[in-house]
Amino acid sequence: MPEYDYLVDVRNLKTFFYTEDGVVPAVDRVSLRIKSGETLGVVGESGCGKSVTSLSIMRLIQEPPGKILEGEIFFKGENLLLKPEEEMRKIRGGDIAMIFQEPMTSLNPVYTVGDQVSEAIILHQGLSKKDAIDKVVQMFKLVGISDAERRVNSYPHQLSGGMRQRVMIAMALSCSPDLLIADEPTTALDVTIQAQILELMKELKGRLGMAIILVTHNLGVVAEMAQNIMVMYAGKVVEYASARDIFKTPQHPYSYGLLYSVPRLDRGKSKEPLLTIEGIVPNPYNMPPGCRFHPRCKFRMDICDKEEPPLTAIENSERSVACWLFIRRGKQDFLSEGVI
Amino acid sequence: MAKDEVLVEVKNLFKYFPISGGVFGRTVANVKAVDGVSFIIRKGEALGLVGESGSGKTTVGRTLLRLIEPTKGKITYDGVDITTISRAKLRPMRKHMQIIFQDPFGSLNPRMTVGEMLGEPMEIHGVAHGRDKDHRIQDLLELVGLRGEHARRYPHEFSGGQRQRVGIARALALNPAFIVADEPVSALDVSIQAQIINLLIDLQSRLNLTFLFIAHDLGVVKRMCDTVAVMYLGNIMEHAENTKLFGQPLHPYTQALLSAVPIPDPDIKRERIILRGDIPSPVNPPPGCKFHTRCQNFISGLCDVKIPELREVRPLHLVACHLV
Amino acid sequence: MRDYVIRRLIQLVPLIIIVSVLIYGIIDLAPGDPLEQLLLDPDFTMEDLARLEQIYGVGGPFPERWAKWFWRLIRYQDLGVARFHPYPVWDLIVERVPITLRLSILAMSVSLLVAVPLGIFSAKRQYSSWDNFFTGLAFMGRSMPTFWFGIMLILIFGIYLGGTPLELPMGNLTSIIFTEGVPWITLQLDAAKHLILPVLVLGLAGMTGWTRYVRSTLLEVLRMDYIRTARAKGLSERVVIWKHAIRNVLIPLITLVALALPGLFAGAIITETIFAIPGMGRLIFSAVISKDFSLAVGALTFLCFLTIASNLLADILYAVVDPRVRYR
Amino acid sequence: MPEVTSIKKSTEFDLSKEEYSYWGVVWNRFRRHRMAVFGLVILTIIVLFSIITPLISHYEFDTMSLEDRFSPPSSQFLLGTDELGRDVLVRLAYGGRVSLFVAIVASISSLIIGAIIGGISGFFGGWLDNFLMRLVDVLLSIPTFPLLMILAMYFGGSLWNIILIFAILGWMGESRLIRGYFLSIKETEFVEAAFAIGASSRRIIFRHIMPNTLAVLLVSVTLSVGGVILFEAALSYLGLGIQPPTPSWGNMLQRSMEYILGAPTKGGGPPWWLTFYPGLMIFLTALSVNFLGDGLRDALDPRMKM
Repeated sequence: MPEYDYLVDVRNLKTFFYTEDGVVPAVDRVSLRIKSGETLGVVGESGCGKSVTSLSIMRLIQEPPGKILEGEIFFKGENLLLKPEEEMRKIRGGDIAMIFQEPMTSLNPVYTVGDQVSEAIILHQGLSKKDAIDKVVQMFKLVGISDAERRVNSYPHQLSGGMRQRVMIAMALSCSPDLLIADEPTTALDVTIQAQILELMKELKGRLGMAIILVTHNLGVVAEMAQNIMVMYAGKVVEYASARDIFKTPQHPYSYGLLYSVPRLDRGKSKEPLLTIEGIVPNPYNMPPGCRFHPRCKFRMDICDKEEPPLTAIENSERSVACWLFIRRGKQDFLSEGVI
Repeated sequence: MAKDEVLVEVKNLFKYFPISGGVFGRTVANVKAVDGVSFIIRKGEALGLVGESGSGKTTVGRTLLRLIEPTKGKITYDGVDITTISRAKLRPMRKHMQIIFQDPFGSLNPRMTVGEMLGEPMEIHGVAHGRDKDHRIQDLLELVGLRGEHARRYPHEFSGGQRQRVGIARALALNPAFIVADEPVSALDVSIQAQIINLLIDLQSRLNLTFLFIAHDLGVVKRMCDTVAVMYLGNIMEHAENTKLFGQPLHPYTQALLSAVPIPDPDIKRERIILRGDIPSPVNPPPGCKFHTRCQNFISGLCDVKIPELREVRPLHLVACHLV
Repeated sequence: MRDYVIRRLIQLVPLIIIVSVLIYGIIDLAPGDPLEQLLLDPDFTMEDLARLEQIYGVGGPFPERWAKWFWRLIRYQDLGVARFHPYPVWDLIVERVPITLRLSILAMSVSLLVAVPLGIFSAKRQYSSWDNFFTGLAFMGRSMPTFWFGIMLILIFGIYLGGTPLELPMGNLTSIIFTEGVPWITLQLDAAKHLILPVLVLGLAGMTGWTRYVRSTLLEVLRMDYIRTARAKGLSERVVIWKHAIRNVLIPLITLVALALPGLFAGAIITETIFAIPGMGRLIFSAVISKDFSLAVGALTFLCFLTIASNLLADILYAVVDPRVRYR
Repeated sequence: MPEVTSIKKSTEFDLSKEEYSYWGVVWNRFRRHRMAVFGLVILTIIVLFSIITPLISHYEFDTMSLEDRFSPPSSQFLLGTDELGRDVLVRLAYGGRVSLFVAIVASISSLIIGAIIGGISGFFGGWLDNFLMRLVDVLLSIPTFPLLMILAMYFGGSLWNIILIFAILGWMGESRLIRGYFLSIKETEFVEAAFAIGASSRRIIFRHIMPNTLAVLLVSVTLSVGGVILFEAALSYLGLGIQPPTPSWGNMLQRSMEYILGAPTKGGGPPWWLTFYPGLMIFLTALSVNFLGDGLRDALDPRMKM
């Protein structure tokens, strides 16, 4: 039995960017926990800090301008932020692997895909070049790349977007990671290809049993893949709950707004206006005081622009919400109110 | 409002983009972006054109406004054949048909103020001058949910959603009857997307606009459009009223496409059709029915040989499939 | 790939023809009749002149004259006779090219040896004081009039340091007049010593330009997604830079280097003049100064062909090293 | 429809407090660029020096004083005198006028030629583009500097001839650059939008494309001034550029070469000032122009958030 409860336990992570134009609090005291084999969906709009959170876990933040200011990232009970760079490198690509949004640009154009995938295998498993290539072929077959023996000698530009993403997945899974971080893995793909990749990820997860952090803006994708969901807004966690709870009874006005402003196939009539969240995402250099969502919030109270709402847990559950409305009045039923 | 009056009619539209190569740089192949497309749009209707990358939906939109010259085919707008008329005769017609673009950053000239951008079409067509023009600019800005004083600002001072509103205002500046909206919300964040969709829905009913709404997001199309046409590799596979297409899709591709869209509800478990392989290249599309290489119901000797015609299998429900 | 090379070769044909028309146009503009000076030779008769006029198409229409000139150039490597040297222009050029070629290749190599490590060093420490220092140096190099740089080096190493161990030879290719019996190594060392200053002056532009190029391209490449992928794999920063980044920097640099050769030949005009080196550059300079038209234009023709050839080389090299072009 | 009106009412506008124009942004970025500001200051000093010095000096550029030949720098002749006893300082100022004039006029002329040809090529495309770009290929395969020398030898080195030669030989690179920009701007959606509203070609070129290439043109012309200064100096140094008695920095250097190795100077030693100062002026001018161009490029960066 391992001596940790959570595979990943991030506490109060703070990653800021210091640019010429000012300071961006990209990730501001974010905490999250994942058990082995579990999938966490991280949801939010562009600039909410979801990608920076995942890159921080990998310690891949470019410094400067970025800097992990404080917090702890426990992985298998050890704090990654205290590890020397060398040890961190052993974890990257080994125990924690990552796939990215743009399969077009995420592979080096001047090396064959076989070479690029085998690199990680040679590094982390100490196989010879030849054995590593055999392993690559095996991995390519696993991720459903047809004609795998020939494909290892292909250059990225010779493959389609879907194929490249399969290569990325093969690369990530080649060293049997305990945690896979998938940063918008299907955003750049067509719907039918997205369906293929999601299916593949589900299948491989069942087979290999790794935990997944799935970063995406697509609520449908997390609904399908994740057990738990973390909603982020402007660098903050606003709500953290099981997928079912989030989708059935969202507690933060932003989660609710996000859910109901998406036009869906399974409900809503033609020409019927959508619910909207008014206004725009705040300027990252100049975040609003108090709750960062308050300028756009329909339920704004006096306290909202003065004090930041703490992330408050609901008793006897894994669920927590950062909203004054919730703290003051308890559980909300936005659905019956119908407007936001 | 005469709902049945046809405003735009497209007949057998083709657009091939040549690829040069070889020793002498001759045309060695064609990207068959649009490969024989026909449809009509009625007055006041919003037709949604959906498809994945390489389906040719964007090319259709551009060709309709003759921003791209068609290779072959006929497009009539309000009874006027616009494929054969000269550029000079086309220019006054541009008043009636406009376009909204996808990219809120690339679609506004960074060196022009919003006011200059909105005033420009009025100047070109001599619609309004001086005071009158300024008033119209203010009205337009308010119509799309911006404020009059924004006329003095440059695009870089706006957020993506606001820029998209400017783009919409520019398209509306000449009071057009027909608007091609090319993925107008796909570059926007979810919460901003909803604002723009609502704006477009509102504008359509208020100004009685006719839309060709190009998108790859089926949810958006379902919300926005009266009828929907599904494209695949340069052909229309299915064309029907909104409720029919989303309720009872008949073409196997449409069925797969709809089932591929993830639904944000963990309780909904659907039978998902996973298509095999990639979308073939439009340079060298499969013979016969272009979808046959990925189709589960494919019948050898029929689907890979004979091109299926787009037929009306039910009233106002057209499908191009041998098996329906 | 093969198609690509063939296509490039075929495209060269009209280019060469038009360039040669332009060059012949310049010759045609030249004052005086190139044949008349032959009459200065007492053995040269009017009959000889008439015969030559026939060969050279004197008095014919421009296309005919050009065609005859071009044919002689292609078939017999005949670029005419130099005015003040009693030699065919072609022979003079062939004699001088190796000297300049050696100088250029040395300058190129030195530039690359300096530029690549320095560019990488600067990029890795972007905005550090070392980076700023090299940036300043690169700007100074780009703004330096080469001839002045050369003169200043001569002043310093030849005159002020004259007689000290730091003195460097200021001109020619060797100071050993009689080579017989002198050991080979001594000859080489002597030649090397003579080459230090010219190579430095000729290589200055490449050194500074390529350093900047390597720096900015590497910075750009390091921002690419695939570099993030490489880091996410757990590769060390050394492997990330020397395997994943550097190849993407060097591919465009190779073409840049191939294209630099004609520029170095042109730059040699100044360098060889300052250091009194008997190469192509000085040949061109002396031809222009003495208004020797056939020699000057002959040398220009040679340089044009060199440019066209290095363009072709650059394109082919690019296609060979970049898989995106290779497998299209 | 209540929702729609509510959009209008409550949409927040997170616009910055003060309105700022594009050029305001550029100036702010430029100001932060230390080297660029340094370049601008040095260049201004050089220009002022060239204009003002002859107005306040006791000497003309051709005032000879044979008893003062080869005087080293002193309080009487701040930068010494040359082989004819002429004041180097004044000659430098005059040379600066000539060199800067040649460089600026030649750069602007070749830029205009380049912009017109590149613009036509990029905008209209087709066979015209093909023809013009092949022409550029041809001209680019003739090495510039030797051709410059031959033309200068043939036409002679008068001020206007030199300018003309530089203008004619300098536009090819710029035309390629401008063509590239025209091509890519022509593909943008805002140009498509202009087509869609029925704008004429002329309006699209001058109203939509040109203003967006202005930044590149400015950088290009600045950097080209630096290049022409160096080229003209090299040409003069070889005795083919501006001919004496008109002083230019290049021909001052060239004259000095005859005396640098052992002319009788008043203080003994070589007359280094004859070589050093003109070269330094060329160097400083080119350096400041390059700094300025680099700073402008960063400040005007087309990739900047517009």
